Amino acid sequence: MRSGNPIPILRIKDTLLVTVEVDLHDRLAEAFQADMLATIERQGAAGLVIDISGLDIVDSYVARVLAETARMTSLMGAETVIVGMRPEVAATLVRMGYTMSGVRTALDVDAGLGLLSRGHGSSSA
Amino acid sequence: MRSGNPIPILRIKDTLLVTVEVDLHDRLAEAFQADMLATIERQGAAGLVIDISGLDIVDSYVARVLAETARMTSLMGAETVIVGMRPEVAATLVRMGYTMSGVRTALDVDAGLGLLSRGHGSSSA
Amino acid sequence: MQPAPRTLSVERLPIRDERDVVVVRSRVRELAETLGFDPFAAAAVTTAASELARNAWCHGHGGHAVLEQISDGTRKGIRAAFCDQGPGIADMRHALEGGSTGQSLGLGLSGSRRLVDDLAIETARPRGTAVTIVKWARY
Amino acid sequence: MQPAPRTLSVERLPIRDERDVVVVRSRVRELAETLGFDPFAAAAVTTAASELARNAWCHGHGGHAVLEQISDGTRKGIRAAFCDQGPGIADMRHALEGGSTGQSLGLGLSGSRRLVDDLAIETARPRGTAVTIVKWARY
Ligand SMILES: Nc1ncnc2c1ncn2[C@@H]1O[C@H](COP(=O)(O)OP(=O)(O)O)[C@@H](O)[C@H]1O
Ligand SMILES: Nc1ncnc2c1ncn2[C@@H]1O[C@H](COP(=O)(O)OP(=O)(O)O)[C@@H](O)[C@H]1O
Repeated sequence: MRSGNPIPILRIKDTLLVTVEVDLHDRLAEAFQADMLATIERQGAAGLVIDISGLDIVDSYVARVLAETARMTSLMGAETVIVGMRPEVAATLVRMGYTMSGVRTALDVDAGLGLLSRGHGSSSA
Repeated sequence: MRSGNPIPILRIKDTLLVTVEVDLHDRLAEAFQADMLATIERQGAAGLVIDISGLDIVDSYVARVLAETARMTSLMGAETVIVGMRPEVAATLVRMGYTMSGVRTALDVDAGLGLLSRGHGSSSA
Repeated sequence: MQPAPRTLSVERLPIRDERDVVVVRSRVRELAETLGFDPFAAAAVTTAASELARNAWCHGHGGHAVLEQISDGTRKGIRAAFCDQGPGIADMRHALEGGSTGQSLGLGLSGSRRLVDDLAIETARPRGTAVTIVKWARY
Repeated sequence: MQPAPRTLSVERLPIRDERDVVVVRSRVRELAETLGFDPFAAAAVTTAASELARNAWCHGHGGHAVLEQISDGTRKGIRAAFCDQGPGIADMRHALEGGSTGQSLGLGLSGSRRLVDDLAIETARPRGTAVTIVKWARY
């Protein structure tokens, strides 16, 4: 399962930090999702911060993978925060009609970690 | 990107305050929206208060721009509160069938800043 | 049948770009104030004018507005027509029920109808649309 | 009627697998940067290209993209066509209104249309779909 996902997953206390920088094509996105879930289970992480500040576009496929990942980790009992979405990416998604409903967001990694440490375990809508 | 937006953006602690007073025509509204998003990213603002008490009408185009801006900032991890909508503007929007769904509102700037300081980082609607 | 209202003033404004839309709505607001509309009625007619002027610009490729002060003997009001030489409205029922062919909400026509006392559409495919609204000063 | 825009450059890229989708969107982004698109317009056209290239791959069983730099005399822009030999789009209106035949959101076509200045679909059942978008550099 680890093979196929070149995106490193770091651990900071009980939270995992993932920085997405490569252009996610479909199969990679799936491998990445599976790897994050497996790592959460193995390491007993309470939260996941996904930093997407390196992505210059997020299309509906990648947006769906991100939102689904958040819902999946939430079912497992770990909360996900998506951080660092660029202005033009946010504008594009909203203009397309996409809302990422129920996904927690924060400006950057620090804010995301802060959000998780203040309130773990809130369920996504 | 800054060019084209004559509407000043002030900073109060970690919140941006924007007072819309000019009659927003379409291109101006877009420049204004882009500028707010870029400023949030650049300044790492956690919240945005848009004061529309100076607008004597808000038509469906401007209402859409405001609601979309709120959704965009939310994806970026910053929350937007729209404050100061005049009674006749609220009445007109409701009569038209418009529901600014998912948009947080407050009576005035103080109430908006209060709302933001009590609960940062809420999930996108 | 009521007798046709009398026209007290009439003016014609171009709608060629988005700035003209702003000019039209400012002028409608001035007329509403001149005629003593309360703030709610003034906001209603100004907002409807803004929607219809924008439609003439963006769906109708531009045109003009005819703004009138009218009286029926007991009340005064505004009649405003928004005319363009565009493609006409293909599916009138869909459009009036809040449907949209564009990226927006489709509240322009259906919403405007709820804001005024009368709204009439004449559309002639393939050429041109005229939407006329009437709003009376209340009380 | 506006005159047809002039083509400044044209290139053809295959869309046979998901990696090709990535190549197409990188190339569209490069073109947008070359033409001086602002970051919002660049993200919009690149995202639309990504959606449509993916559709050609996964709904249309693969095909190709034709990317052009165009000019209408005053502005420059990108025209991109995504062509496949797949089954065609059965219910065009449903697809354009955000419907999906798959497990996904159905935002590809409807969302793309909101991101660009023009989107046109030619579909010939039982064979093939071509979706063409145009996006102009702003200002
Ligand atoms: N002046 C016009 N000329 C041609 N079509 C029009 C005109 N006004 C409205 N329409 C059509 O009617 C639809 C509904 O209009 P409207 O309710 O104002 O919503 P919107 O403009 O938000 O789409 C539009 O999408 C358009 O197809
Ligand atoms: N190139 C294509 N060939 C055949 N069908 C297509 C093509 N593109 C889109 N479609 C059809 O249109 C529907 C809507 O497409 P889209 O809006 O991109 O949503 P999604 O791909 O998420 O289902 C698809 O579910 C599919 O049935």
